[in-house]
Parts: sequence; C-alpha cells; structure tokens
Amino acid sequence: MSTRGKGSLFVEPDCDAARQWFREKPKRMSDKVMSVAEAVRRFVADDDYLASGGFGGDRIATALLHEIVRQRRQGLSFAGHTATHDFQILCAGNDTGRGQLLKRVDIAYIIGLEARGLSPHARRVVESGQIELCEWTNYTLALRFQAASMGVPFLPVRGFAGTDTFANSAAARVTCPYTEQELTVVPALWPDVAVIHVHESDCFGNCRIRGTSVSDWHVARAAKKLIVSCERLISNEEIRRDPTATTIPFYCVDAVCHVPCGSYPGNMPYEYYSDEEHLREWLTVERDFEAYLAFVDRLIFRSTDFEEYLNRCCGTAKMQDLRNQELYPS
Amino acid sequence: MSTRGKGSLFVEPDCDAARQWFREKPKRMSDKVMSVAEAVRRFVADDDYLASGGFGGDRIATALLHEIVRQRRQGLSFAGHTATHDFQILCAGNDTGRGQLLKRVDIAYIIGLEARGLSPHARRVVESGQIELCEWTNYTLALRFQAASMGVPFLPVRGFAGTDTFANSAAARVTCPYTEQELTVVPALWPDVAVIHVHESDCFGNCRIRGTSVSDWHVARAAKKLIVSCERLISNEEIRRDPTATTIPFYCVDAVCHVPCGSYPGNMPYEYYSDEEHLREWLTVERDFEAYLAFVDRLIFRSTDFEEYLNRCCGTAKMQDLRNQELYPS
Amino acid sequence: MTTPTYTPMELMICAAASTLEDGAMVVVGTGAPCAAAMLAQKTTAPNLTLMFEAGGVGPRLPRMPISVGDSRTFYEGLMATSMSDIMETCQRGMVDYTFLGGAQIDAYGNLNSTMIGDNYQQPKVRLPGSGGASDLGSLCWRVLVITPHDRRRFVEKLDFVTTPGYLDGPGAREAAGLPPGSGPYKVITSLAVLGFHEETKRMQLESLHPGVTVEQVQAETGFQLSCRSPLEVTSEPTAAQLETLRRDVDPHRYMIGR
Amino acid sequence: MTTPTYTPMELMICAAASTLEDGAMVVVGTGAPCAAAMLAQKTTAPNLTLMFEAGGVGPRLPRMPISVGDSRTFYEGLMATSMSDIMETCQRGMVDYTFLGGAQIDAYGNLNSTMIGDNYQQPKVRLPGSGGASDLGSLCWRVLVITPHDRRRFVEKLDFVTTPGYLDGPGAREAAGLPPGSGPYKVITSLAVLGFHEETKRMQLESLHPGVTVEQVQAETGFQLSCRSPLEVTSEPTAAQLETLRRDVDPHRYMIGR
Repeated sequence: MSTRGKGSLFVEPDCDAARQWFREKPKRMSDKVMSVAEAVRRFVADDDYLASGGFGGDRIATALLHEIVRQRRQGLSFAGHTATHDFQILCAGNDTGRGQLLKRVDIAYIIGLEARGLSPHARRVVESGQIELCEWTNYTLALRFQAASMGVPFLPVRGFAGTDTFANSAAARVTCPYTEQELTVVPALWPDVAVIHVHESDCFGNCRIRGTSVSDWHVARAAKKLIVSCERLISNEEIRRDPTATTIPFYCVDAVCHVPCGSYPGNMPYEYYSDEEHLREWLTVERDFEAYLAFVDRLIFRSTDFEEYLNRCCGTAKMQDLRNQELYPS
Repeated sequence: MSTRGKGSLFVEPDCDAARQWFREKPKRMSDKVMSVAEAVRRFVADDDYLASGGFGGDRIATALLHEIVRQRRQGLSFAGHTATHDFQILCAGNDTGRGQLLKRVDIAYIIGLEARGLSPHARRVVESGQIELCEWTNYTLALRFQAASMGVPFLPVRGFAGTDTFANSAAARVTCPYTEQELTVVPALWPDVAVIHVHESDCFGNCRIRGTSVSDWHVARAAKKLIVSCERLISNEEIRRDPTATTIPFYCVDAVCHVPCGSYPGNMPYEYYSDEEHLREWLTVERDFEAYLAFVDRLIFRSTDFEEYLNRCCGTAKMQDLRNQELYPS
Repeated sequence: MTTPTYTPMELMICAAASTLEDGAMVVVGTGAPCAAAMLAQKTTAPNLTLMFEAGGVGPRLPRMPISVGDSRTFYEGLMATSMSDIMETCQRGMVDYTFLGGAQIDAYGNLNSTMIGDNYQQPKVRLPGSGGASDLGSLCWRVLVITPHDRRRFVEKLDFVTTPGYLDGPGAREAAGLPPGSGPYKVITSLAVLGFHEETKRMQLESLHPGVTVEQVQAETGFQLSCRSPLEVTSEPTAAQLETLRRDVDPHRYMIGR
Repeated sequence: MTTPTYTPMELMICAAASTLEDGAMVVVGTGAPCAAAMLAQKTTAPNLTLMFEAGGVGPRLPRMPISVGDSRTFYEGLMATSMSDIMETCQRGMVDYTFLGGAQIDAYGNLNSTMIGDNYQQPKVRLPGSGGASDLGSLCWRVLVITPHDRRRFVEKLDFVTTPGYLDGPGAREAAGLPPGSGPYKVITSLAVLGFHEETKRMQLESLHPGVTVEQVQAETGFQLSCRSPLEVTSEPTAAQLETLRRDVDPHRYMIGR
C-alpha cells in the first residue's frame, strides 16, 4: 500500500502560518452586520478556498452562494463536503460565459442531490476536466476541518484505507507509536473563507444553530474568514441569557448578514422544509443548456439580490406551505 | 529529546478491544433508573479505571463518589483531570483503615482545591508513595478521552513537549507526514467506568447539561460503563421536544440515579453555588488525622446515603442560600 | 390461505427489515434502507436505533426524509448532533449496521459510487463520490446492500473502489488497518439474498426469491457465484409487514411505487 | 497633588491590567490574574475577551470566581463551551495572553507547579501538577506571571519543569515543537516588572517598583538578572485604576486584602 495518496493538497497543513493569521484576526466585539453584497465583496477573494456550511440542501447559505456567483469570483477552491444544491449553485459560475468560478475541488460528495438525482450542469463542469479534483469522504473531510480547528497538522482515522478513494486523496499513513498499527491520517484544512447559515446571531456574530450541526462547529473555527447569514438577528442580551446555546462565538466571525429564509430552497430545521418543486426545476432545466443559461441568468445574474430571487421562486403562500411541511409533517 | 515519556500506561490504547466492548454493550432503550447504591454495586468493580465528570468542585457526582468510597472499592485507577473535591472524596478510601481505594492516578491536577489550598489528606496519600503516578495536563488528559471517544489510538497536540511533565507521562512523539515536524501524541484512554452529574436525564439516560461541559462530552463517550446522576428526572417526551439540547445519548449510559443537589458541596450551574464553608471545613479537619477519621466516618462511612450526608451538612435554609448565591450573585 | 401479492421492491425492503434485530443501532440513508429500518422498528425491532450521518439520532420519522441531513432525521429525535459524533460512534464500535449502495459491486462486496470509465482524469460518468459511504463501510460492523440485480452492477472488477468490502480477499481489510470483524454482510437484490463465504470472503447465494433460479442470478452477475448449502428460498413478506409498510412506512408509495 | 497610597498587591494587579491591550483575548485563572483582567476590561480594555479553561467565554463577572470552572466564569457569558474548545482556540493561535503561576520560576520563565524535592518518586511536597498551565503556557502567544518575589521562587534550577518557558534558551521551544513566537512575556512581582531578553531569552529587569533597588531584586533572585536599559520605574496605579479595583473589581477585598 502506498503511504500517501496521489491527490493534490490544495491547502498546506501549516499550523504556524494559520496561527499567524488567527493572531492577527481582529477580535473586538464590533458590529459586523452588513449586506450580503458587501460581505462577499469584502471577504471572498478570487482564488480563495471556500467551504460551505450545512448539508448540501439543508441549512445552506443560499444567499451568500448566489452572491459569490453574481460577483463572478474566479478560481476558487471548494470543499465538496456533501455539497448538493450548494455545489449546483456554484457551478452556475462555470461554463456559463463568465469565466470559471471553480478551479479545484476536494470531493466527498458532489454532483448528486441525494435521492433527487444528478445535476446535469455539475456533471458537465466536472466531467469536462477543467477542475482539479482530490477525493475524500464525508468524515475525512470533516476531520480535516477538525484538525484545522484544533490547530494540529493532521488527525488519524481508521477507515478509508485500501481504496481508490484513498489512492486519489492526499491522505497519508503513519505508524501508531503505541500499537505499531498503521493508521490513515488526513491533513488539516483551513478554508480561506466559509459561509454558514444559522438560526440566530447577534450583531457581533455570536450564533445559535438548532438541530444537527453537521460539520459547522469545526468549519466555523477552521475558517480564516467567516461570513454567517442568519434567519433572525437577536440581541446580545438574548445570547447572554443562554450561553450554552452559542455554537459559534463572535471571534470566529467577520460578517453577519440578516437573511430570513436564507436557506431556501434548502430545508431550515424548525423553520421551513426544502422546496422540492423548485429543486426539481433546477435539475430539469439543466438538461437543456440554453434553457439553463436563461434560468440562471434570470434567477441569479440578473436578480439584484436574494430577496428578488425569493420573490421570483417562492411567494408568501408557498413559504407558508414550506413552514407547515416543516412544523407539521405528515 | 526522548521519543516516549517514562510514565506508565494504565490503559492500553487498543481500539479493537474497545470496539469489541462497545459492540456488546446493550443498546436497548430500557429504563435504567436505580439507586446510587445499586448503580455503584453493579457498575463499579475493584481495579476499575474511574473517571469523574465536571471540574473538581463544579458539577461533580458527589453522591456516586461517596458511594464508591462507602462500598470500599479497592485498587482503582483514576483520571485526575482537574480533580479537586472529587479527588479529596476518593482519598477518604486510602489510609483510613479500609484498604486502599486508589492505586494508580493519571495526574493533571490533584491534591489542590484551586484557590482554596491543598488537601492535607490527599497530600498524605500521594506523598506516601503508595500510588503509582503518571503526569499529564488538563488538555492532554481531555485529549486522551477524546481519542477514545473517537475510536482512534492517539491524537496529536502541539504543547506539552520539552518538559518534565512530558518526561513523566506516557506521551510519545511522531513525525508529521506532511510537515516533517515532530509532534507530541497522547494515547487513547477508555475509562472502565465514569460518573457524571447532569442537570436532566430521562429514564433511558438521554442527558442535558447546562453551562460548560468541561470534558464530559468526550468522557461520556469514552467510558465503557457510565453512571449519571441528575438533578431532575424528565420525560422522554421532554427530551424529544429539543434534541439539540441532548449532550449524552442513552446508548452511552448504564445507570441513571436521581439525586437532587447531587453536586453539593460543589457548584451546580443555574442551580446552586458551592458551599465554601463546608469545603473549608474539609480542609481544616484534614490537618488533624484523628479528627479527619471521625469526620469521614460520620459523613461518609456511617451515612446510609447521600441524603443523610446532605441533611447533616446542609439544611434547607443553607441550600436556599446557595441557590440565591448562584442565581443572584453580587 | 392466499399468498400475499407484493412487488420486488416490497420483498427487498421486507427482507432487509428482517435482518435487523431488536436493540441494534443502524446508520441509514434515504430510500429503501430507510423504509427497511422504519419497517423493522414498527414490527420486529421496536428498540432499533436509527442514526443519520449528518447528525440525527432516534427520530420519530414522520415520513421518509429526502436528505440524510434534513430535519426529518431528528424530528422528535433523541439527539441532534454532528456528523463527527455519528462517525466517531461508528468508529468506536457502537454501530451494528449500515446500508450502502453503489453503481457497481464486486465479489468481495467492494462498492463504486465515484465514476464509470477507465480513466480517473476523464471519467465516462462522474458520480457523486463516497459521501459517507466509505467511512460507514469501514467503521460499522456490518454492511447491508439493497440493489437491483444486473450485470452492469455486479461486475468482476470495479472501475473505482470507493468503499472497502473485503478488498481483495481474506485478511485484506485488517491489513489495510480497517477494524477486524467488520465488513459486508448481506446483499439484498431484486433476485436473491447473498452473503459472504466465511473463509473466501466472496459473495455467495444464500436464498433465491420465490420463482428465481440460480441460473438467472448467475446470468445477471459478472463474477462466479457459489451457493450456500442448503440454498433457501427468501421468506416472503408477512401480511403484517406488508400492511405496516404500505400503511405506516410509505403511504405515499415513494419507494414501493418504484 | 498627593500620591495615592496602594498595597503591593494593588500595584501588581494594576501593572498587569496595563499590559492587556484592548481587543485582546486572555485565558485567566482565579485570584490576581482575574482581578487584573477585570480591571483592564473596566478601564482601558473594554473589548478584552476573558476565557476560562473549563469552557467559560466572555462572562459579565458578577464577582471573582472561586474555581476556573465555576458558574461565574460564564455568568451572562457569550458562550459556555468545553475545555477542549478553549484549548484548541489557544492552539490555533487565537489567544493573546494567559496568566500562570507556580512554586518556582527560572531565568527562562519555566515554571514548576508539580513538586518540591529532588526525587519525583518521593517528593518533599507534592503540588497539584500542571492543570491547564503547561497547555496554556505552550499554546497562548504570551504568558504573564504575577508572583511574590523571593529566592525560594526565583531559582537557578527548577525541581520539575511543569510548564515550558524558553526551556534552556533560544530556539529550544521551537525545537520541542512548540509554536514559534510564543513564550513568557512579563513577570510582575512584588518588587519589579521583568521581561525576557530578545536574544538570550533570559529574564531581565524592565522596571523597579517605586522605592525598590536593583540590589534588592537581585538579592531575592536565585539567578543572575540583567537590566533593560533604560531601566524604568513601574508606573504607579492611577487613581481611576485604584477606584475601579476597590469599588467594582474586588469590593470584598479577596485579593487586595492580602
């Protein structure tokens, strides 16, 4: 067995360089509320490594992802950690006549939308060979964020070995000094920027998440820059009323964007269910390239902001229906 | 620098043996409510490795610790992870004419009660040389629980090296396959049994903790057997009303003991503050060995249970005062 | 007594449900595995604990989730936690079963969900990748597969090994550092139920669905199959299973309508 | 104008408070360090974030905690988290300062809080051990020490190196794998404020408390001290500092009464 997969490292697991970054990151409790457009303008740069919170179509930062596409960022690397609709959104920045938004992708799960099927446009983008890929799994990619959030260069895992997934990753093998057992280790991954949608945040970025946190506890701490969007902006007093509920502390956060329904068309636990109709429309329209171009033109590139997108796809009656589906499922 | 500290491993970091244990652990949602006496009788054996939740004098499982002493367990190993009053309680089982409860201790912090001073009897026990010691730090001991809860044989850390603490630990060094950097690693630690006091549990052992969790998230998952005591026994319906609040799931838990005020004389966040007067009494009385023997005889060995102890040390008026100190500090 | 009528999908779901004993823990996905786990829970295994890789534990599933991360996976659940917590719980040996699928499976139960083609750089079809499959297939004790049975799927050699089965045979999992004693357990197909030979670790026929022959199964399988003896006939769904499946598990016929 | 009167402890707390700049993050313990951090927050550093090793972040301290794990450490706090979260936050480079103490300190700022004696197996006095000290002293950027100044504490050679300072000199921390650029920063004693020479990494006098001489400090120090030039006089507490300290930080005189 080879002792190192042949995949490329898109981010060097250099703890000391990361430490220096985090040392210099501003840690004042300042008001970080700003528009989605401003947050993306200030904190997402070309060639950044991007991570996206939630679980593909659940608690995703749709508004921020749209804006990254709309502002035509180029050459991004991306962590495809069960990336479903989020990856589909980003792919609107490739092969649609506006350069190439995605350049390199660490893959655990992309292209597919779980039971809903594969995204034709995401397949086009990935199969064209224009994107450099490195293979991972959901857990090993989560573990890479965890290593970064812990500030160590690697973490061990017992799975993953013996496979072509390992062979096409950048994982390595070490010998356990106690058991002499060979173990797989994965390198720390500090995203340059992460976008995470949360239930509640105060203006400083102290955030609460209800329901599963997926990998966001670690993503938030690993990210060099972090933009959160929130369903509700709450007071600092309210945060202080229940510090146990704080999932992300202010010192991880660079920008706070107030975006009600911000995970639409994805599911937001305790708020609204996913809009399966609209997600089906994406998959259907992607089959016809011309129709697809018109679709993303209208819904993303020529929408001023997320509110306009929301109004075009989801009126109040439909949102009420999604709320009912979420709160009173049957 | 030596590549391995000269301290002894009290528990082998053998993931596969642990896997086998966890495979066979019963995982039915059965009613696990029982008395403190029964829980200790069934789940704490002589020669077990014991871990204690909370932070020494904060959210500690006093009733369970007393009962372990009262039932005269022998030859225990113990994780001294900021062990203050909890360690002091266990030391009542050594050199008090009832054999030797403690045999081996992984030390991060013992003997001291933080700002309150050192425990004379704990000093007697430790300085006598009858206990085998291995040195750690609060974080590296926490990390050992984390490795066990993750199911891997070791985890890396950047601190701790170059010291006599390292030299007297069982930590080792490995080379990072990415950075060629030498790194300290610590071995996984699966306690045979852990005792943790929580705010709320249902009868199956689904538990909630409010305030800091210290290392209990990992301790609960690393322990082969887990006894929880709780301030309040709540319904399974209440647990299901807010699954985000569950800190410890039922499948980690072997016994649930309903013990209101169960952390006394320690602090229980949002419930009652520590009884500094009583803690001072412990420290004072320990200076006089004969007086100390009479003290623990009366309060532990000749008390039937925790309720009797509580009645002897803390009447309702005092408990009300501790509640006020907790809820309305000034 | 009349034989109940049922579809192949119903048979597969019921056979899978019968595999899960009471008191077990299982990480499930969406679709048929979820239906099987729900059915088991509502019939023979009321103490079966369902877990989902995004962090849901012990929900009262109001209906089948669309995503393994959606809010159904912790609806009135026991715990809503993290993906790491779920994976670590598997890694430390707590989880008995997981269900996996894939575009291809070989004789050792290795699975491919990454790509079709012979060149990684230029795949004929790029599939989603491992997701949690390779993790769960490495770390849970027993892997169950529910799949249609045809030669395109049951192949001699995978285009890409995404998830380890028994790799290239006896001892290979252990040599790769995977936990001893874990691995593929049953493959429940549209034609038969297959297991793995204790020594060779190769897939073998354990029971044929009613009316199916060995020749039929072999014809749809790209590698040589052996048969366990005695070779049995797959138990048909019980009336109770079918009633619960149709009325309580999948009333909208998302799965059983396929 | 009259000189305000103050005790040595008040001077130490005020000097420590002046070291903490606004917008910094600091892991504090109980006692004098906590008083210093509270004082800084209430005077010159309103944006100072206090963290406690058991998991408390950003409390509105109603009074000084007795334990670094007690509920005061997250009273009306921003987050009540785990010990690992705090330590990991230090390890990834987010935390500027920590306060440590010990029974002994040497010229390189190494600290002993484990034992007194020359035999580990049979110590003359067994002390509590590292606790979080060795972790925090390894992982935070700058270590501050507040301590009484006498020959028993300031020794040529520690009986036990619990917490790494600069170990045995320049480059030693880095060679041991500790994060480059971190280490002891100031030692605030009952006699003086000391720092560390940039090249030799040895402790040196930076300022003498009013009325104290170099000879006095050297007499109470078991190793050779150099002096930074110019050697200064420690700033006396301001009237505002003293008022806030006495009225708001430590009204019960837990610390300043010592």
